[in-house]
Amino acid sequence: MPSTSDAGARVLLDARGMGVERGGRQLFHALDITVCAGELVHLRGANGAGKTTLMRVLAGLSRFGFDGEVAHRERCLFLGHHSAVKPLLTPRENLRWHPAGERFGDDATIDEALAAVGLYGYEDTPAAQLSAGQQRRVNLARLYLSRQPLWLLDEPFTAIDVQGVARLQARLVQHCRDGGAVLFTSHQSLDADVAVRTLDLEAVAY
Amino acid sequence: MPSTSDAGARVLLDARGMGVERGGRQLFHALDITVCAGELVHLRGANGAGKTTLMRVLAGLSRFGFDGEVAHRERCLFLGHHSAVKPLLTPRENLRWHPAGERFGDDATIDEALAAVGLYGYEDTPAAQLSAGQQRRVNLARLYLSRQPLWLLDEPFTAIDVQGVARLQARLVQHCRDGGAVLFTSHQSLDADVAVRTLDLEAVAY
Amino acid sequence: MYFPGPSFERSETPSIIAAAMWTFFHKLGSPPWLYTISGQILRWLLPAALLALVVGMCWGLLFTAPDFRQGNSYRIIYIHVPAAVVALGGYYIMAIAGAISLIWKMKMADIAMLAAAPVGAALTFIALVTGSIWGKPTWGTWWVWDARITSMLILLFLYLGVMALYEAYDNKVAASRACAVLALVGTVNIPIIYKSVDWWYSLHQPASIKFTGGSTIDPSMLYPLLLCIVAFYALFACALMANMRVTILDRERRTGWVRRLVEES
Amino acid sequence: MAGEGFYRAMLRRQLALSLRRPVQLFNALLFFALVIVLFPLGLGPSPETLGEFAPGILWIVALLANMLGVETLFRSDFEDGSVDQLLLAPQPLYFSVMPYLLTQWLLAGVLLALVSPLFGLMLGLPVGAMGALAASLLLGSGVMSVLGAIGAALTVGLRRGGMLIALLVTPFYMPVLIFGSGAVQAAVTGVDSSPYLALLAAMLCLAVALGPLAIAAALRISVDS
Amino acid sequence: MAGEGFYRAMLRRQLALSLRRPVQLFNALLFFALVIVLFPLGLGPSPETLGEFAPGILWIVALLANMLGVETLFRSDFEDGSVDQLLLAPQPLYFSVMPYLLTQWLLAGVLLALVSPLFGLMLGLPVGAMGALAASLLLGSGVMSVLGAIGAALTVGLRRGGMLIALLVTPFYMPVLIFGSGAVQAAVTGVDSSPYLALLAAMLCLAVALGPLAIAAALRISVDS
Ligand code: HEM
Ligand SMILES: Nc1ncnc2c1ncn2[C@@H]1O[C@H](COP(=O)(O)OP(=O)(O)OP(=O)(O)O)[C@@H](O)[C@H]1O
Ligand SMILES: Nc1ncnc2c1ncn2[C@@H]1O[C@H](COP(=O)(O)OP(=O)(O)OP(=O)(O)O)[C@@H](O)[C@H]1O
Ligand SMILES: [Mg+2]
Ligand SMILES: [Mg+2]
Repeated sequence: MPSTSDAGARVLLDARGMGVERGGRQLFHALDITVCAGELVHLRGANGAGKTTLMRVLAGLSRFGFDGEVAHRERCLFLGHHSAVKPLLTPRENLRWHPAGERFGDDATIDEALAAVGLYGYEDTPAAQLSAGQQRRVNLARLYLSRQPLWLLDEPFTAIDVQGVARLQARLVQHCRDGGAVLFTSHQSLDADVAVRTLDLEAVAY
Repeated sequence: MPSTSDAGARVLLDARGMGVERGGRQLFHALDITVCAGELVHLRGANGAGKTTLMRVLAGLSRFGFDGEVAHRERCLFLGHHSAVKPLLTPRENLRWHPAGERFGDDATIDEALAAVGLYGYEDTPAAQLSAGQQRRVNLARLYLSRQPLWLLDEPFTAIDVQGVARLQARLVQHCRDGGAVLFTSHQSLDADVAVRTLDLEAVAY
Repeated sequence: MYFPGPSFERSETPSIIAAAMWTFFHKLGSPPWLYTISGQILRWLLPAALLALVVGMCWGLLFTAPDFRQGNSYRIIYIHVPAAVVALGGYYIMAIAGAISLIWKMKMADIAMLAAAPVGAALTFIALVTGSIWGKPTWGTWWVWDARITSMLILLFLYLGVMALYEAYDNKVAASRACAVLALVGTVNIPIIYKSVDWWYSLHQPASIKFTGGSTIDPSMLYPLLLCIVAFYALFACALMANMRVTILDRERRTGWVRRLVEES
Repeated sequence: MAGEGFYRAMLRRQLALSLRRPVQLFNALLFFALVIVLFPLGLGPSPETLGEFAPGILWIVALLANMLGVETLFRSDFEDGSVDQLLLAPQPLYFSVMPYLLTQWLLAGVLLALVSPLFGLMLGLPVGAMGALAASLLLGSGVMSVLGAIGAALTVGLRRGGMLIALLVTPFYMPVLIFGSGAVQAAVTGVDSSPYLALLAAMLCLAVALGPLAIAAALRISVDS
Repeated sequence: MAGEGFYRAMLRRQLALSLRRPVQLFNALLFFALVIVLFPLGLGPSPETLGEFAPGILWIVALLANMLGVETLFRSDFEDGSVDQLLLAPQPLYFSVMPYLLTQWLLAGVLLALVSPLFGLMLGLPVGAMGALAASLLLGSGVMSVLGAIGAALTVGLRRGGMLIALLVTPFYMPVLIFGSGAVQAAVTGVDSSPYLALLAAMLCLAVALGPLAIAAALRISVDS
C-alpha cells in the first residue's frame, strides 16, 4: 500500500506514537516519524538518547517493549552498530554470501562496489587483516549494491576517514535523489549544503 | 633515564626509524617520533594508513615485524579500538577491577570519574545495558583516573557525541598542561584554538 | 625478553669453547651458509642412506631364516621398528630445535623444528600402519591398546598438534614461535606421557599380550635391523634438510642471494 | 539473492566459515580420535570391556562433539549482527536456518559417521555392527543437531550460555543416545537393529519439520532481548 | 592497583565474570550431573560393572569439563582488548595469569572434586575410594587447568580454535587422566593410592611453576600476531 504524504511523495516509513522506556527512564514519548521518498533524515541525540533503540524498532528487530506502532514500512536496508562482517571471509565473499538476502549481482558488480568504498586491491584479503575503518567499509559497500528504497543506517560514519565520509554523504544524497529515503544517526554533521531534515531525540525526550 | 629534548622538555616517547610493511605494502618508512611533556600530538591518516599498527608498536604490544626501535618510552596508558569493557560488569566494577594494573582509588574517586564522562546514574548498570557511546565512555573514565604521563589513544572519540568530544578534548589539553603528553589518532579535527601538533602518516608514506 | 634464558653475548666468562660454539651458532643462523652446506651434505648423505636401506632390506628380507613362530610375517620388522625408533627420536630433535629458536632466537632453529614435524609424523604413521598390518596375523586383530602402541598414537597427536598449530596461524613468524612454545612444553611432557602410559598398561593388563622382549631377537636378524635403523635416521636427516632448504628459499625469496641463485640456475 | 540462490549462498558461507582451510576437516577428525582415546585410558585397555562399551563410547563422543559444535552455532553471527540481517531478509527464517543445521550436521555428524567404523575397529567392535553404527550416528546426529540448535538459539543472547545450553539440551539428547547405542548394541548381539533405526529416522523427520520453527522463534526472541 | 591489590582485584573480576549470579554455580554442578548420567545411559553396564568403571567415567567427565572451560579462558578478554591492557600493566604477566588459572581451577576442579563423592555414590563407587577420588580430582584438575591454559593462550588469536585446542591439549591431559583414575582404581582395589597422588602433586608443582611462563609467552605471541 504505497501511501503518499501531504506533499504527494511516497511514504516509505510511517511510525506513530513511538515511546520507549528503558531501565526506568522514558527515552522518548509520543514520537511520530514519517519518512517520504527523497528525504534524508538525520536522527540526532546524545549518547544514550535512544537512537539505536528507535532504529531497531523501526527496522522491525524489536517487536516488544515499546509504545506506538510502525504503521507502514517499505522493504529496508539496515546497518547497525555491528557490521556483520566476518573476519574469516574476504570482502568479496562477505558481500557475495551476505545474510541480508538481497541479490548483489556477480563478482564484477561487487568489485565495483568495493572500489567505490575504497577497497580496490583488498577484494581477496581476509577481513581480519583489514583496518577498523576498512572493515566498516566492507559493510558500507552494500550501499552501492542494494536496491532497497528505505535505508536505516545507525552511525554509518563510525571509523571512516574524512574523505570516506564525504563520499558516503554523496552516496546518501544520490540515493535520495533516485527516489529512495535515508534515516541515519550520526554524531557528525553533514556538510552545510546538503538538504537534510534533522530529528532531534533530545527535543522529544520526556 | 629522563632525557630532554632540545627545547628542554622531558622526552616521554622517542622512536626512531620506524617502518612497517603489511601484506606486501610498506605502510610507512623511516619515521621518527618524539613526544615531549606538554605536547598534544594528533596522528592522522586515511583508513588503512597504519595508525593502529604504529600505535601498537609504540605501546610495545607489537614486538616483531617492524623496522626501527622505540628508544625510550615512559610508562603509558593505552586505549585501543577495543574498549576492554566487560558487558557483564557495571561501570564501577569495570574500573575497580581494570586489568591495566593501575590503582584507581576508592569507589568515590571512580564515581567522580564516571560522572565526569557523563555516566552519573549508570554506575551500577551492567555495561551490556549501556548504549554504544556510553560503553566507550566507561573506558574513557580512565583518563580522569590515570596517573601515567604518556597517553596513547587510538580513536578515543569514536561513538562519542558532540558534547562528549568537547569535554574529552578539554581533558586532553588539561593533561598536557599538567606535564603529560598525548598521542592520539582521530578522523575528527580538534577545535581550532587547541595547540596541537599534527603528524600525517600519508605525508611519510613510502 | 619474555623467556629467561642464558645468552651468549652476556656470558661473563667467555671461554674458547663458548667462543667457538658461538661462531658455529652464528654460522648456523645464516641462511645462505646453511643452504650451501646442507646441499653439500645431501649430495652424499642421500645416496648413502638409500644404499644402507637397500642393503639392510635385502639382507633382512632375503638372507635370514623365517621366524619359527611367525613365519615370514615378521619381516615387516625391517620397516616397522626403524620407523618407530626414528619417529621417537625425531620428536626430541624437533623439540630441541624449538627450544633453541625460542631461547636464542635463532631463525634456522625454528625452520628445523617445522621441517621435522611432518617427517616425524609420517614415520609415526608408518610405524602405526605397519604395526597394525603385523598385528593382524600375530594377534588376530588390527589393534590392541598396548602401552607402546598407545604412546605411539599419542606421539602422532603431538606431531599433528604442532603442524596444525602452524597451519592455523596466518602470521608465520608468530606461528613458528607458538610452535616452539608448544614443542618446549612437549619436551617436559613426553617423558611423563611415556611413563604414565607404561604404568597404565601394567596397572590394567597383567601382560597377556607381550611384544616387548627385545632380547629374543636373533643376531642374524639384529644386524640387518640395526642397519635399517641407521638408514632411517639418515633418511630422516635428508628429509629434514630438504624440507629446510625449501623453507629457507621461501622465506628468503626477497633477498639478494636467493635472487642470484635463481639467476645462476 | 532471490529464492534458492540465497540458501545456497548461506550454505557456502557456513561451510567456508567452518572449513576455511581443508586442514580444519582433518582437525575435526582428530578431535574425535583424541576423545575416543581417552576412554581406553580411563576405562582400561582390556579388549573385552572396550568391545562391549564401544557402541556407548562412540555414541557419547558423538553427543559431546555435537554439543560442543552446536553451542557456537549462532554465537558469532549473533554478536556481529549477521542474525539481525538474516531476520530482516525477505526469505522465511524457517528455511534460512537450514544451512546452519546442515553444516553442523555435516561436521559433527556425517563426518563422524563416516569414520566411525575405523574407531569401532580400534575399540574392538565386531565388524557386523559397523553398518548399524554408521547408520545410527548418521540419523541420530541429525536429530541432535536440530535439538541443539534450538538450545543454541535460546541462549545465544545470554552472555554466559556455555553451561546453560548443555543443561537445556542434554535431556533431549538422552532418548537419541539410548536408541542410537541401542541400535549398535542390537547389531552386536545379532538382533535386528532396524526398529531402532526406524525410530531414529522418525525422530529425524519430526525434528527437521518442527525444529526450524522453534529455532526461528527463539532467534527472534534473542535478537529482541 | 599496586602489588597484591592488583591480583586480588583480578581474581574478583574473574570470579564475578564467571559467577555473576549464584545460579551459575548450580548450573556448573548440574552440567557435571547431566554428563555423568550420559555414561550409564550410553554404556549400559550392569550396576556391578558400573562401580568398576566409575573412576574412569568420573575422570573423563572432569577432563572434558576442564577442556570446555579452558577453551574460553582468555577468549573474551582477548577480543575486547583486556589482554592488551594486562600485557601493558607493570605487574609481571607470570603472576597476572594466576587469577585466571585459579578461577578456572575453582570452577572446573575444586567444585567437581567437592561434589564428586555424590556422583561416585550414584555410580556405585565403593565408599572407601571417595577420598582418593576427591583428592585426585583436586590435584589433577589443577594440572589440567594450567596445561589447558597454555593451549588456550596459544590458540586465542585464531578465529577457529575450537577443535585445535583439544588437539593440542588432550595429549598432555592423558598422563593426568591415567594417574588420576589410577589413584581411584587403586583405592577401589584396596591398594595404597598415595604414590599416584604424590605423582599428581609433583605434576601440579611443576605445572604451576613453569606453566605461567609458557602462558605468558603464548599470550604475547597471540597479541602480536
Ligand atoms: C614406540 C613404538 C614402537 C616400537 C619401538 C616398536 C618396536 C617393536 C619391536 C622392537 C618389535 C619386535 C619385538 C619382538 O619381536 O619381540 C615390534 C613388534 C611388533 N610391533 Fe611394534 N613398535 C612400536 C609401535 C607399534 C605399533 C604402533 C604397533 C601397531 C599398530 C606395533 C605392532 C607390532 C606388532 C604387531 C609386532 C609383532 C608382535 C610380536 O612379535 O608379538 N608396534 N615392535
Ligand atoms: N538491554 C537494555 N536494557 C536496559 N536498558 C538499555 C538496554 N539497552 C539500552 N538501554 C538503555 O537505553 C538507552 C538508549 O540506548 P541506545 O543504545 O538506544 O542509545 P543511543 O542513542 O544509540 O546512544 P549512542 O549514541 O551511544 O549509540 C541507554 O541509556 C541505555 O542505557
Ligand atoms: N594482521 C594483518 N595482516 C596483514 N595486514 C594487516 C594486518 N592488520 C592490518 N593490516 C593492514 O595494515 C594496514 C594498516 O592497518 P591499521 O589498522 O594500522 O590502519 P589504521 O590507520 O588504524 O586505519 P583505521 O583508520 O581504519 O583504523 C591496513 O591496510 C591493513 O590492511
Ligand atoms: Mg547507538
Ligand atoms: Mg585504526
